[in-house]
Amino acid sequence: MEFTLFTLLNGVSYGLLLFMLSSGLTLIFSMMGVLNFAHASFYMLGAYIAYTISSQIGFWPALVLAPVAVGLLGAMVERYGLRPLHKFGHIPELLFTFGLSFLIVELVQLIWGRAAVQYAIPAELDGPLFTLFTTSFPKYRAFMMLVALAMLGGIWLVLTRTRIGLVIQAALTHPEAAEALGHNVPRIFMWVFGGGSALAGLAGVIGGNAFVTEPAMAATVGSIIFVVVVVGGMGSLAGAFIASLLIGVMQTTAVALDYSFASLLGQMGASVSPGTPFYALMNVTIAQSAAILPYLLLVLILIFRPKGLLGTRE
Amino acid sequence: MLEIRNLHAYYGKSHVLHGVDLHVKPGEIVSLLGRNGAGRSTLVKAAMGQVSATGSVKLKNEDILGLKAYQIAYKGLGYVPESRDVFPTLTVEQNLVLGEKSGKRGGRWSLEDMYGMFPRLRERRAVPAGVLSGGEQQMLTLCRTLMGDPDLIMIDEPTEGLAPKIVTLVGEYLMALKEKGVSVLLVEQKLAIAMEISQRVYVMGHGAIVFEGTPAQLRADAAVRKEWLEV
Amino acid sequence: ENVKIAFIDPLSGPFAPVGQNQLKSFQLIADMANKGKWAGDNTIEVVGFDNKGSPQESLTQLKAVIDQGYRYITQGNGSGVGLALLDAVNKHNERNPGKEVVYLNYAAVDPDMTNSKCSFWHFRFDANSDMKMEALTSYMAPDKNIKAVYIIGQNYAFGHAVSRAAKEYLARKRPDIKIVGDDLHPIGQVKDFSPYIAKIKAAGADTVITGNWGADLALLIRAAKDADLKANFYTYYGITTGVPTAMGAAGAERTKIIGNWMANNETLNGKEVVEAFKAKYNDDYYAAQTHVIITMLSNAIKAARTADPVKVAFALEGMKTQSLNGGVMMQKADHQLQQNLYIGTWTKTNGKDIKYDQEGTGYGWRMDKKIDAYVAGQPTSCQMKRPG
Amino acid sequence: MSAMHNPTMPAHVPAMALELRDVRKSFGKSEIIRGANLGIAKGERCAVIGPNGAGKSTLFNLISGRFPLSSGEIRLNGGVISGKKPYQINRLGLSRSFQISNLFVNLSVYENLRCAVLWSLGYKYSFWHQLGKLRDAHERAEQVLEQIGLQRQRHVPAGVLTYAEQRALEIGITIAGGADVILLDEPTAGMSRSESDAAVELIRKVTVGKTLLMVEHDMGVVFGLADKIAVLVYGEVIACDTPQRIRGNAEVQSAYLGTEQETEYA
Amino acid sequence: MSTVRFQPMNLGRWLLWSAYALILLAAPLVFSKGGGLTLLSQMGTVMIFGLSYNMLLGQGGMLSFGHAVYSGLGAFFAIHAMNLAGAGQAPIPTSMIPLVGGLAGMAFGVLFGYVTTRRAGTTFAMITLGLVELVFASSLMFPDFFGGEGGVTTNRVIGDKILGISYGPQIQVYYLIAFWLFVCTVTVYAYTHTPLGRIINAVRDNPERVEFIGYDTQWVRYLVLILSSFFAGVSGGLSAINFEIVSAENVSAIRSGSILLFTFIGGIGFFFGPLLGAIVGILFSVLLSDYTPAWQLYLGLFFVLLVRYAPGGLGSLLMLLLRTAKFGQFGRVAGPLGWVCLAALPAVLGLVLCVEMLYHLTMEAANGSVKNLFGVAADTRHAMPWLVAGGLMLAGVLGWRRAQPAFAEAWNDASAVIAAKIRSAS
Ligand SMILES: Nc1ncnc2c1ncn2[C@@H]1O[C@H](COP(=O)(O)OP(=O)(O)OP(=O)(O)O)[C@@H](O)[C@H]1O
Ligand SMILES: Nc1ncnc2c1ncn2[C@@H]1O[C@H](COP(=O)(O)OP(=O)(O)OP(=O)(O)O)[C@@H](O)[C@H]1O
Ligand SMILES: [Mg+2]
Ligand SMILES: [Mg+2]
Repeated sequence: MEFTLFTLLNGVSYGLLLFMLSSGLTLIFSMMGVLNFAHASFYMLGAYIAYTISSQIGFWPALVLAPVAVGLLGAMVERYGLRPLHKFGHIPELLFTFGLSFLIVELVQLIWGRAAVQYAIPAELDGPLFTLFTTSFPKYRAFMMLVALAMLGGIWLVLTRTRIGLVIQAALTHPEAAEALGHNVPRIFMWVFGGGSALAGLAGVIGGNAFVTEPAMAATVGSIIFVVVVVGGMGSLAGAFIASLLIGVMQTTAVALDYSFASLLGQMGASVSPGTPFYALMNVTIAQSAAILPYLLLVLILIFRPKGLLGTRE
Repeated sequence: MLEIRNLHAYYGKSHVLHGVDLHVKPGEIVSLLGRNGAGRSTLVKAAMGQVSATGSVKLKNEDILGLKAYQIAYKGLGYVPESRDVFPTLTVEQNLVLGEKSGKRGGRWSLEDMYGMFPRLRERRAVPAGVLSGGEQQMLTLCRTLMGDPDLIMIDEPTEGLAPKIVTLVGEYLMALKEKGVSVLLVEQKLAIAMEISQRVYVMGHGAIVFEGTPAQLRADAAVRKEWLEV
Repeated sequence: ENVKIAFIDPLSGPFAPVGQNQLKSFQLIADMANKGKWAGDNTIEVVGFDNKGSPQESLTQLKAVIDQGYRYITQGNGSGVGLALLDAVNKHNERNPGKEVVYLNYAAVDPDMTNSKCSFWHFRFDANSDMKMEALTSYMAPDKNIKAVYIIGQNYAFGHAVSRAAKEYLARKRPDIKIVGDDLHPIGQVKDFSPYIAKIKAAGADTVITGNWGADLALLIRAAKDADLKANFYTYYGITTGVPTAMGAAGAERTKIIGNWMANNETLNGKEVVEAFKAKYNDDYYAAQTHVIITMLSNAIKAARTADPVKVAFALEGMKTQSLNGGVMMQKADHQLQQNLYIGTWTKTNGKDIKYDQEGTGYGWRMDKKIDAYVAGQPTSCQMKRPG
Repeated sequence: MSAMHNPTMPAHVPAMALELRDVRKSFGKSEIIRGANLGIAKGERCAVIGPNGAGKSTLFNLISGRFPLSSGEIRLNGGVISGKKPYQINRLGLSRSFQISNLFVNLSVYENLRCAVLWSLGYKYSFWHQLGKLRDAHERAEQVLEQIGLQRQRHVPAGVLTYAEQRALEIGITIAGGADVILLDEPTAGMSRSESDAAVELIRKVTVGKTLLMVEHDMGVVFGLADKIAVLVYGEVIACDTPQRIRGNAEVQSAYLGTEQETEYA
Repeated sequence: MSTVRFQPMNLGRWLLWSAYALILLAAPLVFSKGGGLTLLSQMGTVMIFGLSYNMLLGQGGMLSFGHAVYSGLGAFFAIHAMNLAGAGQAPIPTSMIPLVGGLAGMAFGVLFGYVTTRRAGTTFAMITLGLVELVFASSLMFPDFFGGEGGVTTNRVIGDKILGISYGPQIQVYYLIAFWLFVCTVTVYAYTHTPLGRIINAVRDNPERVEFIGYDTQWVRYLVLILSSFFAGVSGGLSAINFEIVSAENVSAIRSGSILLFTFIGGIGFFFGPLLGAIVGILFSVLLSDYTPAWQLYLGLFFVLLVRYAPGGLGSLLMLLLRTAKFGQFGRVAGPLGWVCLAALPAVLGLVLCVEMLYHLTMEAANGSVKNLFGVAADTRHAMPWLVAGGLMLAGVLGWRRAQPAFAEAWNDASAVIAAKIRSAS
């Protein structure tokens, strides 16, 4: 009981974290069509900047300032890096961000060193929120979930209350026509990219002290966030949200399942010995394969439903 | 309304317009005729700030040359491109909505007026514009620009790919625009309607204006027609 | 003569901090050796080469350093790399007689390297994982509070080895202890360990044994604190750079470590090194093997009266000496160093017996027990082929 | 519609190149093609006219296999092609052009044409023939190049051709494969009088002995080329007859031509 | 690449190829000392990999994030084959091992390609990303075959020497690689001039239309992927021989990423792009990393600047120069170009100095503040070296400011002239 409950709770909170990480990417990737490989790096920057700020003037200012800083940086990147590349199509854009991610890691190491930094959880958010049975649920996780939901609401408002979404889609196919109708396309692109980066930064502020703030932190979240976006479906925020929850719960519950194909056979009476073909394969437990499930999901989705869960286009 | 003086336009190095002078008075329909490649589209593109050009372009006595396209649009210049640039992934209605300028309410036209003009669009309002028929796309681009409530609208070959019946319809609608006090600069291939609806016509050849006058004068002037319009 | 040792380990990427720390440790000791003329007139120099943590890159670097005339290499981060290098060194020496290279292994702990895969050209100065587990279990055995043990590790050779040894030895020493779980998770991919903690809790474990290192260890322990799991963690690598910072207070009185030395040992032996290191690099010295290696190499060079690897290798065999962790001996049969081992607990420093903290966290390792070399001794299956 | 306008029932007429039998197509709720019947004899030049959105291009897309039919049947030279994939249909000898030019923009004009002939010459997916050595492909490409009069642009990437040239290449690619049934969707769209006259000549030239089905709004072109005109209104063929008869047809007048057209085409 | 006249045989091409062969033969004699051979061998394998990758990206417009899967799996099969041969259970000479790799790679191409090539564009890219992560993760899960994180090692010296060749010495391995490189280059080049090779270009430009000239685009992509995975496998086999080890990283997303990087650096629009890219890429990632800890920074900078200012890659720059030369315009631009480069030089130098000193300050400050730069000892704690570096950069920038316009002018004129010539030609 306790176990299943907390597994579920963990699943949801992990899912929300994933959403927090990928929401910015959804914005950029699925609306502007730019596969922003530097997204994870912006996440890392957010963490480091927040670390510096919070060590000076505290966590709460950092919660606001760090994302702003990262957002501005993102805007700059779009303005001076990506905009001129737009006409060459997606691959150069993608590779630009690719190279950028290299640079950012190096700069981070130059400024903050190679080892992990001590970015602590603020006292008022440290400690357990409630304790069920014997397991306690940390405040900070709750806070994380809250922020993730806030993000969802925020983006949703922007996309529904304004025409930004439409303009971007329009500009993707016919930028000139969109401009001729009086839309300042370049500026919108810039701010969307900046906004996406800011979201990544915010995720960093919060993920940074929940986990470890180190130069490798970008690499570790690198591809999973793409999985979320793609599985959710291009151009669909709700999709990304559902996908994150799905993956979160899926992965955490999988960890709980120590069954392997072999054990299954065992229960059906058939015995599996090292002699039997694919012995290794059969002995992999679901728990062990938890990490690859998202990618499996990705491939399957793309084959059978290339639009993604709630996607509108391929 | 619109006043173009000594306009030179370039595509990279190739010099396409050689000092064009042209003007459109308020509430006037002016047609710009000429063979393919004469430079008509380039002219309107230049006025819209989509092609690098030198000279002077004044809208309501404001210099607009060198401004960005969206700024020009806000100053009240509308442009319907010849290549039907509908936004394929958006629905017909979304396309129209995008025509409106943010923060500029209460224009001359509403969605309903547009659907009134071309009922076909109302039927198709919910489908992605990309799947529209060629002609429907043509109608859509026209309406989309009108939604922006321009004071002067430049239309590049609107009747292209339209059924003869619709062509005459479009002619009538252009007249209607005039009634609403919108000036029109019409780039046309089909002599017939151009002659019929416009007060003045320009004929363009090799990137320069070779004739300016009323349709009547043009009808009279067989030489120009022969040299610059027919084969 | 100036004897150059090529240090082939990660100097960039995720494992760089550890690599950097150990390179610095080597260089500090080398300085001391040269100042103190440990190797007579010969000097020792340790130069770092970045293998980016990859076996393949290591071999490229090996080729490079051999081209540059190095005859001694040292490596420690990862048995995967270690095995690759071992194999490559053997091949090189066999193909290029007269240009042999000796591999001084300071921390690759896969038992095979001194058993089935043992080689004359390889010397291991750290206790291999079985020895450490032997010591660990014999420390756990008398503790009657330990009833249910959970083993969790990264899903690769070392993780497997730890789990195998743990089960085997506990069964031998404390048959009553129940192994309530045995988990393997992918390296460096798990962000959120709470599900694993939930599992451990559900299994009712009072003790956890893990071979995890780096972020995987830190996150595991943090998750444990968050979920308020009351269990002790017996770790191999709680001491390595980065973990203390990441673990911070979360690990206090919860995390234990098995190592071949610790700064806060009974006599604070080696404090001059620790302080010199702190003074020079503002970092913590913990890789005591570096001291053993430089000492033994110096002695061997003196004894052999040459820096020629083959002669030095022979001289190293069976050599005895004193190091930071007391008397040590390089076992001739398998080139596995025999040394005392220490068990400690992550605790607030108190300035007295817990003098030195790590990474300025205010926490350090309290020594719980010193385990004599023979306790951890292992039988070896090594049949060594010696040149000539 | 009344029987007299009903298109010739294919069953009775032999040697039909293309037959549509009660073809229907709906996208979502809206039915676009509502039971179209049409039969085109071998060697015939037939023009499809009709108001915008009547379904002409859609009809082409159905015939050429771009969209699947909702119901009905299409036969090419007697064999059923409905339900087949575009490339399969093309291999059976039907080729089409597009209303909006649809070229290989980065390839040279010559390569565009050579690509178009490869399959019909039986080279399929070969990766063992050297293109340079395929004399037949080369000659065929050159021939078409010359027919559409783009020899001088042979090495220019198709993307930078002028509009008219692109239309010409569009037609070139369509006929290069040597298919005997050709579908052209508004081949002269956006051309000036002079250019479209040239285009008509070109089309007449390249389609001798072939069956031609084309969509066109320019009555000049239609009456200049077609020996039969089918009128499509709201997804139905309301008439299919000789140009003169169609011109006289009141229903067509009201549905499509509108009044006082002739001025321009005189 | 896209336009070829009807020319059954062509002398120029023969000359080109022989020159290529000569370079391959002579290279080790020139770069004999130090790690030269090791580098060359590595470049060789990467070149083949790049060629195979560009069959997808450059010629087919298929952006793959997982091409290492094919080279990697090829490598694994190759190395197991070598071990079998070593154990005397399979009579395969080392020189034929690459073939084993190739076939293995191809087999997986047949297997995975069937799934991945069902889609194109971004969807394809994402599937490959998922696929590579899958294969990578599983490779760690099945140590029996993949050898865990340590990988599988082997001994390339199989049996006794055949006419003096044991493949023990690096030089012999180099020539083996060079041989295969030559063969692969020729075959891949030939392939680009076959019907399939041309149709894939068409598919890249406009898949829809291809369907209407008789081709099944899915099949085209599938076949091309299979072929390309064969060459990927060959390069994998060669790297297995070269390193005598294959590990999980061979099938990793990082590998796939780096080949994308290299190929792009070289220029995906040109047949020889991947070859260029391999050279530069290896120099950066292997050679530079021996000299400076900042190599990743340099690589990143170089790459970002390249993408930003020459999205066509080095190949495009080269071609532009060649073109100007071909039309006899080189004289016009040579001078200004020289000046621009001259101006750029101090800027680059200054930048390098700054970066190096920064790194020293942050990473090795403990070993004294003195850093040896190009043989000059600079004290990073003093202002002087910084001033020098700054001055150099400033000088460079100013020089650039002065020289650049002249160059731009000359360049535009030249290209105008060329454009004119072309027009008059056609
Ligand atoms: N993007 C471009 N780059 C280079 N030259 C161009 C470009 N667009 C048009 N041109 C050239 O400029 C000249 C004028 O083109 P423009 O489109 O204005 O002609 P037009 O009068 O609109 O004819 P059409 O009936 O084809 O629209 C033509 O010679 C054309 O080839
Ligand atoms: N994929 C689709 N989904 C939904 N509606 C479609 C689709 N394709 C076409 N339609 C609709 O079918 C109708 C017929 O389109 P079609 O392009 O065949 O018209 P057309 O006869 O070619 O007109 P035009 O002469 O203007 O080209 C149009 O109303 C169009 O909106
Ligand atoms: Mg035009
Ligand atoms: Mg149509």
